[in-house]
Amino acid sequence: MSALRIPRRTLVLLLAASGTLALLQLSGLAFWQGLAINFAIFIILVQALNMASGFTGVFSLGHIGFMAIGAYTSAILTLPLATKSEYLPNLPGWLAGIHLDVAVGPLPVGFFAATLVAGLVAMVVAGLVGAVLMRLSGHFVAVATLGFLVIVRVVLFNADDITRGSRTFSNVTPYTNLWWAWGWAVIAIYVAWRVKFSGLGRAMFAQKADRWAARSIGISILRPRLIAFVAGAFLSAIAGSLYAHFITSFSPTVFYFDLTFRVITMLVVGGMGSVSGAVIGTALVLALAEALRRIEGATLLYGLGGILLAVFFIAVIIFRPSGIMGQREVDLDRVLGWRPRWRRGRPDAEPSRRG
Amino acid sequence: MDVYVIQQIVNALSAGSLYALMAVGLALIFGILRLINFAHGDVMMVAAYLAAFSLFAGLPLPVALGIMVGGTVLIGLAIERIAYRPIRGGPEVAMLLTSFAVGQILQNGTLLLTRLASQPIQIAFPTPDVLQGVVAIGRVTIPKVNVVGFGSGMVILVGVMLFLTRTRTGLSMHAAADDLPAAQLVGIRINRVVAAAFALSAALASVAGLLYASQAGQINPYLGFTPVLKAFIAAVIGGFGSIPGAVVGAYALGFLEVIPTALGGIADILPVGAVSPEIDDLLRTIFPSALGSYRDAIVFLFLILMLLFRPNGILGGGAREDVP
Amino acid sequence: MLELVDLHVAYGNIRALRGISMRVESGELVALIGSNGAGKSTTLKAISGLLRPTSGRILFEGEDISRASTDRIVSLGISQCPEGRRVFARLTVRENLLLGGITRPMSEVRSDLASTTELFPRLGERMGQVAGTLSGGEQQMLAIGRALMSRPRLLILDEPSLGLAPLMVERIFEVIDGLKDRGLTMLLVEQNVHHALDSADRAYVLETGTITLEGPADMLRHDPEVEHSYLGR
Amino acid sequence: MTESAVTDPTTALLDVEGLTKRYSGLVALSEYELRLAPHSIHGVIGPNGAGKTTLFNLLSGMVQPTAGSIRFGGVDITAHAAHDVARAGIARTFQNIRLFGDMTAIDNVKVAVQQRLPISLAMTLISSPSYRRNEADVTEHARPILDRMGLGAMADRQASSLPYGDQRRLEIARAVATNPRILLLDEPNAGMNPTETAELLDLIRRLRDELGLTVILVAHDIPLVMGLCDRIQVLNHGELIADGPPTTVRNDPDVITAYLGRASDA
Repeated sequence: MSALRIPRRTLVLLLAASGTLALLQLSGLAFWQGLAINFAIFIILVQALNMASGFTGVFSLGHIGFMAIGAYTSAILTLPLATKSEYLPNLPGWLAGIHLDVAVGPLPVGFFAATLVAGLVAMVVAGLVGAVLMRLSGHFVAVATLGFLVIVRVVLFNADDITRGSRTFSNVTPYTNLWWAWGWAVIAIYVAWRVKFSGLGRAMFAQKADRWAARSIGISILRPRLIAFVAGAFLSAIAGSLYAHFITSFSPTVFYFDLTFRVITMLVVGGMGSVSGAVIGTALVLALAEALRRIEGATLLYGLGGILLAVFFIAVIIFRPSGIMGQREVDLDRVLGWRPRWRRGRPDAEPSRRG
Repeated sequence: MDVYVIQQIVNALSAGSLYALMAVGLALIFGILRLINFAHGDVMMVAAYLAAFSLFAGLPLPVALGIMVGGTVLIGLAIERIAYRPIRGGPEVAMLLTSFAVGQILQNGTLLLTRLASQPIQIAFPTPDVLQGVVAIGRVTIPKVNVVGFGSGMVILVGVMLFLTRTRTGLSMHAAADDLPAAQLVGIRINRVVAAAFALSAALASVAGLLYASQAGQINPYLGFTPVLKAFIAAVIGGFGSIPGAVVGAYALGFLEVIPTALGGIADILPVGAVSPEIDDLLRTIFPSALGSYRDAIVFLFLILMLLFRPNGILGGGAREDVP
Repeated sequence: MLELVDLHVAYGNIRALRGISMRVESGELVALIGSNGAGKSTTLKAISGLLRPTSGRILFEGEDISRASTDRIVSLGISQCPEGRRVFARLTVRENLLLGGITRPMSEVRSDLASTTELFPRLGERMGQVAGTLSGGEQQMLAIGRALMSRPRLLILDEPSLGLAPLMVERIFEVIDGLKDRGLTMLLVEQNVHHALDSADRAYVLETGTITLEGPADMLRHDPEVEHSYLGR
Repeated sequence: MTESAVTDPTTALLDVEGLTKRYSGLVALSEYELRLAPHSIHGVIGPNGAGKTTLFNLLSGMVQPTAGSIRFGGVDITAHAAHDVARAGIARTFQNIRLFGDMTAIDNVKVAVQQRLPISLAMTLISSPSYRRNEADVTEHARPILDRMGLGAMADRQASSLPYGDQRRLEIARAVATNPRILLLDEPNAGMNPTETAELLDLIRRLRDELGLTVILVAHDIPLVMGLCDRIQVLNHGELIADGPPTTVRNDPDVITAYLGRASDA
């Protein structure tokens, strides 16, 4: 068996998903295509937060900061040389010379490379920040990571030479399409799923349940937390890069508390610690937000959508505090009717690993 | 030079009073419920709007202030009753997230109402006359709002301290903060005590809102975010949950904040020729004039360091560690 | 004085009490014994209003208090001294005692301070001391003193000897016997079954949410089942 | 476990000297000494607040001492972090049971077993052969440990849903799964009735005999400690007031005045 063996069911699912994407691509329905890309980007963000917070219990409010780092890094790296010297004249020399706008045939490998570099940059930053912050616990870590978000924002606003400061950063090449977005989304889901059902995941969930007990059996609290935090930062930056090349112009104000809160809502609604729950929560909140946006547009009652979403969120916390799925997973076999009847009714606490 | 230093001190004291009014409110509620009430900043924002709209409506100042304080207190009580009471005693992160959601509701609600009133998002605050202009002491001129802010802040904080240590309700708040179930078992009406804490906290936030808006001159629905973060930092510096700690932390933060700005401007305020050009260059390199614009980043860096190395605050000392 | 009638309490799906009935008559000392998880704490929480029963009644002098709030129950005359003492650690001994009388007028409470310190002279010496710095035994005295400040007609003691040195356990039971001699009605939950049955008039044995045995303490002490499971003989 | 084995420092498995912990003026433990002989069962008694839990927190590295040293198998582990102490071979349980409640019983044990094996993110993501071998190993080791504790049938149940006594035993199983040389048990029979306590006693003896463990036990239950332990220490207000075989300690006048009172029912 090869290391990366793909179970038949997964293969079927992937093919079905690809077919859907191809149909959507061919249909030319711009609105639905945009929504699908948004969905994928949010899935990546929510899985990133799921790993960093849902698996470990260390609540991070800073991951949108990594998204910002990813967006700016990738956007700057992919600017063509000509535009770059004009657009960002004061860029440091070593940065000014890089232009990852290369393509092999129809494939923009430069964009792929820039996205990876963005992810790596975020990982390095997360390693440094996390080594310090992951020692904290409870709501203190939440506020400290929020502090990180504020720091990122202040730096973005003030580093004019590189980020254009408070001015909009535009001229980003629109590389992101359905295939890029969903390709990365599938990777994000795979990573989260793999980690959850591994020894590493057990260590993460164990120290989430009780950090003293975890230490008493030899788990260093810092290691699983840091791995989750850094992996989450990588995925957030990927989402940032995809976002930058999708929306093509943005400013530091985008990457702040509203977006953070949106991603948190998706995760909490779906169930912190559940990979499939994160996807469900993302879909639900995205649909709700889109519907409310339309109502706002029609009634001109701007702010109503934000109110209703927040009310919905509070209702979830009061009436279903562990979200739709809790830490459990959707049993795909069961949903699709692929599991023999006699094997049903396994305890939820140890979900199926075939996905 | 003297004038510059004095003005920075006044700025620090004035900002400190504002943070203290906010931080005490946060600490009161954190002490009893272990809830970091992030919506506190938005409560403050609502107070500023209540004052602004009352003054726009032509109401006399005392009436406007009454509406501001009373309305804010009512909103504080409503938030407690509707959003926080159902999850009281729940996981701390759930409570924190709820407070974020409450903040979103207050922001979007304010946005909605200003839109309905056909006002722009950012409106000029009708600063009352008593808070306008400057006080001149010798060569030093100080904005009146800073003087009033510092003075009223002090008076209010002393009053709060007396209330907390001398009255039965105050003692009950302490008891509830120490051990909530035990407080219930001796017959303390917890719901009342919590409501009283929210009312007091909202009242303090309303005064902070008036001072903030008068200083800024403009208000928008999002203005509460930074002050509540700052108040949180102040409370952390003082040792979270401790009321005197919150006050000390707030003034410490006030001073801490002016340092980057002061250092950033240090080369400019030295008299020409006071130092050699080399030293002048050195000063400008170490303390670029842009240092002031990185103020918030520096302050948050400090917060993170505090949380790591002195989580019990500067007054806290080596309190008992959280061990099994 | 106190009567529980077919009381059921559940936490979510877990049924902690499955229909227990018991009573405490005026002037009696009644002990409630059972192993961990049997439902002792749940019973006490239900009586003091910290938990709502799913069904059944709790009658105090004929009035149904099963839906009453904790402060109302305290002011009716039921005071509970909680397990683990739970004194207000950052407040002084005096403040702890004053808060014990929160349901009564301040003037009466002040005059009661003297009679409480008479009962516990050690507390009188430490009125200004912060409660958290008292020893375990002193904290237990303070917890009982605080509970007495509401002038209860029924005093509930939850594991008063837990974690104390055997020597201090003796003292605590001396205090309990003394209160009994003064005619105070008490309900005692205690893991030290020897001591509890020595002091009590009657006792109930609670197992997995139901009462399995009840009767005069003398009788239970010689019950083979109790001897085997709780007295270790 | 003879007297000479205990006093001879060269055979001491654990050698604690002058161990002291102060919290802002308050002395939780003062000048604590211990020479622990291998394969012995050692008891520590004293009232709440006497410093027993502080002692366990210090020995397991969860709290750093103000002064003193801890040597384990000849190595100074005083400054080791808790997880390093656990990896070195000192496992513990807690006074209030601390399980990973959401996880299954078997996962509680697996996560303790896996600490012996290297795991990395990369290896996990590509599901490398060594990763899969490790996972199989972990499962293979975890099963027999549950069986030994009589919890085999509970393997797939959520830890928090187990009955109280099983939770206590699962916590011991988890500690044993780290393959320790010393096992610290913090009031293992708290909340158990005499029958359950007797079974537990038996279990502790078997752990010593079959796995070659050395046990330190904190308890209130004087009869339990007297019957089980080779040697007993009594703590009061953070100070060691007695140290010796059960019979000596029971009749020690200091212990009677400070702790036992009229020792008749002990």
